[in-house]
Amino acid sequence: IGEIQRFLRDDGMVKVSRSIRELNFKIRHATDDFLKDHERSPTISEISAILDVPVSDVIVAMDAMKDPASLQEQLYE
Amino acid sequence: MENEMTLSFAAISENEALARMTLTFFVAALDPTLEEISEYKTVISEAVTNAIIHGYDEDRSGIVRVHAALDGREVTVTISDEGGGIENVEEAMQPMYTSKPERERSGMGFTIMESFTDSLSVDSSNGGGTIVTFKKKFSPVQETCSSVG
Amino acid sequence: MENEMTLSFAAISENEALARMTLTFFVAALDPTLEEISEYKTVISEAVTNAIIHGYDEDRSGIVRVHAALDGREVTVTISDEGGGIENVEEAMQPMYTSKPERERSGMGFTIMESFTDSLSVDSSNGGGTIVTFKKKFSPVQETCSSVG
Ligand SMILES: Nc1ncnc2c1ncn2[C@@H]1O[C@H](COP(=O)(O)OP(=O)(O)O)[C@@H](O)[C@H]1O
Ligand SMILES: Nc1ncnc2c1ncn2[C@@H]1O[C@H](COP(=O)(O)OP(=O)(O)O)[C@@H](O)[C@H]1O
Ligand SMILES: [Mg+2]
Ligand SMILES: [Mg+2]
Repeated sequence: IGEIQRFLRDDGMVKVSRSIRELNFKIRHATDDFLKDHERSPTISEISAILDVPVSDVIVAMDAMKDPASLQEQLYE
Repeated sequence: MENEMTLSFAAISENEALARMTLTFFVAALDPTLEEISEYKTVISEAVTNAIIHGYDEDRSGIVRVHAALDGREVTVTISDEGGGIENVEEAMQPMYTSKPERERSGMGFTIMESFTDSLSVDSSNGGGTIVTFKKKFSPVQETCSSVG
Repeated sequence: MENEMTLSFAAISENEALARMTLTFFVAALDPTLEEISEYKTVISEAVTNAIIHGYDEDRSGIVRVHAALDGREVTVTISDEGGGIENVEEAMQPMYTSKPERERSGMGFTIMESFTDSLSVDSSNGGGTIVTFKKKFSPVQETCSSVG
């Protein structure tokens, strides 16, 4: 985990699909909760602060969940 | 905030994700909402896919070019190709119009692009390539969370 | 696998991360090891930072250009600027040499770039800009883990 975590921090390039899927899942939940509380979409820095992960990871994980057949599939599987 | 970039790449569908991610990183400093990012990526994705599939008929020697410029909280993005072009732009932009029905394309690309942008223009001529330009303004940063380090 | 891309951007330090991310995505399909990716990113980061800081003295009207081409598992990357250039390339490439000691730069940029690449060449002349080209071959994908997901 330490190595993965460190690499995740250094640019949002995770090589383990489980991490990206977990982050995916967390982003969706955090977004739903945020929408309920604030009645608007959260910004990337808000999600990044709530989940305590770098903005670059939020961007990468968001993209992975939007289009599972994309490059991310190759990247993280 | 002012900034500028250009990305050009071979017309292969793998590069659509490259364009989407690069252009997302380019606007990340504006701290857009997830909804805005998702709309913005969809527009880029539709326009780049059109350039690859329709413009170049997936001929990988074709080059797709994406230029982006930030001015304050507004981004202007131009997606261009030097492919086959569009004979009748007005017709092409009609909802449901597609020249490739056999590929199960929806014909909704331009309609989606228009609905997710503040302005969209398409400049094309038969054989002369296509230039799609859009503008999108990101909403001002809201002060709900305390500032993040 | 063959593919090609060019990214050009304003010479501001924020864009160093943009270049690093884009170029990482570009080689992602080769599934490099963590170590290879980390080396590759470091080289891009050093070369782009040099172009911004030394080439353009952080004048944001300067444009840095990064071209990358994939041929099989080898990537060739060219980072170029049209900035001030280097008078004596040999001297500049010496370990510890820096023309900006006051900025606490290490002078180890070129040494690091050489150690993390399979080949590196620097073409520059006083006033004529700088072109850094490197090649890096990624090791074949190892079949140690069973596929996940
Ligand atoms: N870059 C382009 N080059 C050539 N033709 C294009 C281009 N972009 C769009 N078109 C034409 O416009 C039509 C409508 O595009 P779109 O609304 O995205 O629908 P679809 O891609 O599903 O066909 C396409 O079917 C094609 O004929
Ligand atoms: N793109 C460039 N344009 C002009 N000068 C450069 C460029 N890249 C490197 N140099 C010169 O080469 C020197 C050595 O570079 P480097 O090894 O990266 O060390 P550092 O960046 O720490 O000074 C720099 O101090 C600078 O004088
Ligand atoms: Mg389309
Ligand atoms: Mg340096």
